[in-house]
Amino acid sequence: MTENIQNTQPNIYKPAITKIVARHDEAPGVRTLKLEFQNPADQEEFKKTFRTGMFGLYGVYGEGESTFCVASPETRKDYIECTFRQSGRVTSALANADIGDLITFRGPYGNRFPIEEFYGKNLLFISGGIALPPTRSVIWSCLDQREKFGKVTIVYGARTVADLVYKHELEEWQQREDVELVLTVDPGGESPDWKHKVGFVPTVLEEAAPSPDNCIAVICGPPIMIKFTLISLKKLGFDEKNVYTTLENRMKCGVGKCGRCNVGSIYVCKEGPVFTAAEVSRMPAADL
Amino acid sequence: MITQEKYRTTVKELLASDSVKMVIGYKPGSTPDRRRPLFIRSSDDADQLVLDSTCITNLSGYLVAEGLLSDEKRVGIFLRPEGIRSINILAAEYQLNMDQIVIFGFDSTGREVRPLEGRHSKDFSALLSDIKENSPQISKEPLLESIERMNEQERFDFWQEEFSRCIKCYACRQACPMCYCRRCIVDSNQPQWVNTSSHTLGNFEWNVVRAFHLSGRCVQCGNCDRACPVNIPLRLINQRMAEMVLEGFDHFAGLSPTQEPVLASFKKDDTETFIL
Amino acid sequence: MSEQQFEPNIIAFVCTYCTYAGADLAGTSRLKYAPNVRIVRLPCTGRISPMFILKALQKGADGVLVSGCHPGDCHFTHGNYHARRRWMVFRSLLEFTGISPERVKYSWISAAEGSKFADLINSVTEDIRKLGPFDQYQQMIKDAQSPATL
Amino acid sequence: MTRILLSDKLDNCVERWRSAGMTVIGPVQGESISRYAVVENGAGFDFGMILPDRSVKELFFPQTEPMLRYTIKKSEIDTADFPPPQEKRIIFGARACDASGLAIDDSLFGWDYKDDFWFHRRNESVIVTIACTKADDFCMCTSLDLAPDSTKGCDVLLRPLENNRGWQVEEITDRGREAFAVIADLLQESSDQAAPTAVVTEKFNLDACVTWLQNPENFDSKFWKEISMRCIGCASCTYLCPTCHCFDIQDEGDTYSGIRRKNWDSCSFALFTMHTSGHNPRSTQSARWRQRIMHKFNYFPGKFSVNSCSGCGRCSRQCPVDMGITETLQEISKLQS
Repeated sequence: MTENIQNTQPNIYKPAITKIVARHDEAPGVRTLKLEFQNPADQEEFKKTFRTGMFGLYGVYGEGESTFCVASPETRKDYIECTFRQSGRVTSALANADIGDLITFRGPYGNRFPIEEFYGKNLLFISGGIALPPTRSVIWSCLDQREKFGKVTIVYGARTVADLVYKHELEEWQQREDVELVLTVDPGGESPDWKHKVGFVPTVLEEAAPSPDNCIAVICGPPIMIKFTLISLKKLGFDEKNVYTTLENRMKCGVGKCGRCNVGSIYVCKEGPVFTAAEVSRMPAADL
Repeated sequence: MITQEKYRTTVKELLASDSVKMVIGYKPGSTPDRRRPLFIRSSDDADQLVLDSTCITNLSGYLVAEGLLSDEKRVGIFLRPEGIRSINILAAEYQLNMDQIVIFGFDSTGREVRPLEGRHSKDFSALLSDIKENSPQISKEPLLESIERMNEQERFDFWQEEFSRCIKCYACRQACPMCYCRRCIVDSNQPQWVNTSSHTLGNFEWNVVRAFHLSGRCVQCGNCDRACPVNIPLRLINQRMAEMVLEGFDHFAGLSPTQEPVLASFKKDDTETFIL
Repeated sequence: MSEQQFEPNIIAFVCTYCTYAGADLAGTSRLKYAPNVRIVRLPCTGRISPMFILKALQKGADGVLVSGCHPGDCHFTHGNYHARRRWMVFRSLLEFTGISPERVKYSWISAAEGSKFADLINSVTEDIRKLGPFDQYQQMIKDAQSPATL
Repeated sequence: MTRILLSDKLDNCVERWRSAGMTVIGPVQGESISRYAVVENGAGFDFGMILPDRSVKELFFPQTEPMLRYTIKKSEIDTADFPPPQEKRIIFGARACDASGLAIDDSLFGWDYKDDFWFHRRNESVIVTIACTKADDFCMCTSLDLAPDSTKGCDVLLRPLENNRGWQVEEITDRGREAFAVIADLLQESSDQAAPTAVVTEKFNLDACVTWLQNPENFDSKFWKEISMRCIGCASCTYLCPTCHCFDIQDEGDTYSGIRRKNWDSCSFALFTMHTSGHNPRSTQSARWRQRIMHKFNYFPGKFSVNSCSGCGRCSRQCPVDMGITETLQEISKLQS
């Protein structure tokens, strides 16, 4: 059976093995895993290639692979963090994996947020629900070299208070003098002791009215939130070229072959997932 | 030709009087022997209508396309007797409301096409009963007979050979009016009952599952068999299962819109010779 | 092949109210029966989808046994009547595709029939042992796991 | 004078190639379908068909292919690769459309990340195209700037002789020359004329179609809904297509061991693009058909400067509801003009 199987052929679909070193429940059904590569060569490769905004395919053999962003920043590359909602076959298997278990990682793939271009500028991060993880990678990548950027504003909303992810980090950002954090939950999602805003992200954003001057906006959220937030940003005077977002389409290969992540002529897995709003507006809206 | 002209006129009248919002029929295809489905919404469209012996595809699957019947308007459709049986099943399984369906029935012997009298499913019940009564007399296809004469090993080899060609394009499923599930069992992955890969094992499993889910529901319109790009004789399995439910439960699929589905009903005295 | 006799792998899908209780009774009565059967307990025979049988075969079972309450005794009044029709149809489908009906057996065993259970397991095991391993299916499984040839 | 290969030498050729360690593959008419399959002697070939029912793609990108085997142990995971077949192959009697299809997909599989499952087979295969002398109503290579005797993707081009006793030999690549060196002494010089290639009428105006497709306004045109209304959403067009390359990655096995496979998948399926959240960017059949056409004639050429269609016409030939690329592009040609 094994005679004709050798370990020498390059196989671009072969993942690296990582070990779960920590896990944390963020919200109901949402979990963060901290992963470390088992093979030093894989670790080195990751250190060489990973930049914030890139994604990976996380997998459990026997179940399959699932695509989400690398939620840890490019300033901390000794490990990978990923945050996901348990909803399908693979994410259920990932959620059931324990500390010490081995899972697979393929990547990092895709393009990145060009944060060198953000140097000296004000940053506005806007995020909704489970879409904070990709934004968080950029946030920490910037906060870890805080002196290089101007004002940092984070607008984050979720359906309910329970659905806010990274609660411990939200607290940390809240404490920091050099970060302005605006938290909101959808109407009806507030708890009795909720001290922050109530309302949808685009509305809250318009209220906060951050200045578009010398400012880069990074938004990430469900398609419907992105759509309305882009309208709000336009109202506030943001140039589409200064607004970045990340598209998360269904993917299987991650390397531009399997054909399902296409939006118009764009292969999201290779040309994305990070796009400026100007680029997104050139894509066929019906295909998003 | 006369039938075709008559129906063209009727279709135009019904559309003009707004009695139906659309009629599903046939028009010429890309070669002279081909017909393709036609969706008639205007008098111009109706002029394209053709009706002859080469109009074989069972069109009833289009009725359950998302949104078509949701406005409660009526839709006309050209159906052979098998097609009428399949919309009866769809009605029995609560997939459509029979009052919304206007039937243009037709059948053919040789190259001759003749209209079937009636517009509503109930008008055809006598016809369908006749077909049921006559069905045991219809001679079997030689291939089916030869399979039935095979021993188990030969049958296994025969089907394995046939299924080994399957490419899992699911044309059989998509072409079948009975395969209307929003999510097919092979597309459900928690749990993944059968292999999705198209190796012989996965193909065998898929074809067994498909045939089982159609047992007692298939009207043998032949859509699956004709759709198969690798020419697997799917009709034989369907035919065998139809015979089985007829012999075993006196069930002839699609006899009426109120017929109980054979696998969702039972008789206390169903035979059970094989149960230990 | 060695001289050892073939030990078939048999999966039994049983209803919890009758056959499983019958199996329990066989156990508490210390009846001896063949150890080849792995039991999967389900609420009712009406819950036993043919998918289960296909899955068992896919995972290499040499035989499958499906068993539940006698007609009229179903805990849910008529789950077993539905199951019976389904079995009839599925059985003839398998037969038509060349899978011996001898490999997939059906029975009614009540909670009181501990000895019938033990006897049945013995006879089913013996029958399937006589048929030998399900080579044809195992070959398909093996082919599915072998590398591409072209 | 040109070099020719006589049909009655075919047995010898097959034998030579086989003894040189090559698997010989050619068009074979099976009981129910025709396809490219292994042949053992000259009699195994069937050159009479217009083209095989199944495309040559499956010899390079099989419908299901194991990629790796995993074994999960207590504290480690073992994986073993399934390398693609190692033997050298000669595909004798490919059609020009099938051979061009391979060349088209090279750009996709080699885009940045190189897919070894594809390229290993590509590098080990010699494609010998036989120019077509007949065509049917569905053939449309000429509408795509290709021809019945295109040399794209092929290593050796054979032109059938008018007297039907063999082929004129035209070696295109070094790989082709190398393969034909093995049978060099079986070839002969001759003044026999080649039969005229098949006349494939131009079915649509490709330039007009591309212009129409590239116009962003037409993306939301109601044309898409109309043209795809009868599409039943099966994958027979995509699976028979010599250039459709989409695939799925599936694990088969359990928590302890199993196989990760690469399986054909199709943009016609609703689940193809469905997000976990239930959001589906291409939720209607018309959006999916539009994607297929756009991808082949707008997006793919935009990226790789070549249409992702070689004009074999299998999509239209096999469609259960008589749809296909030809009809759609014909309609688009009308819209544009």
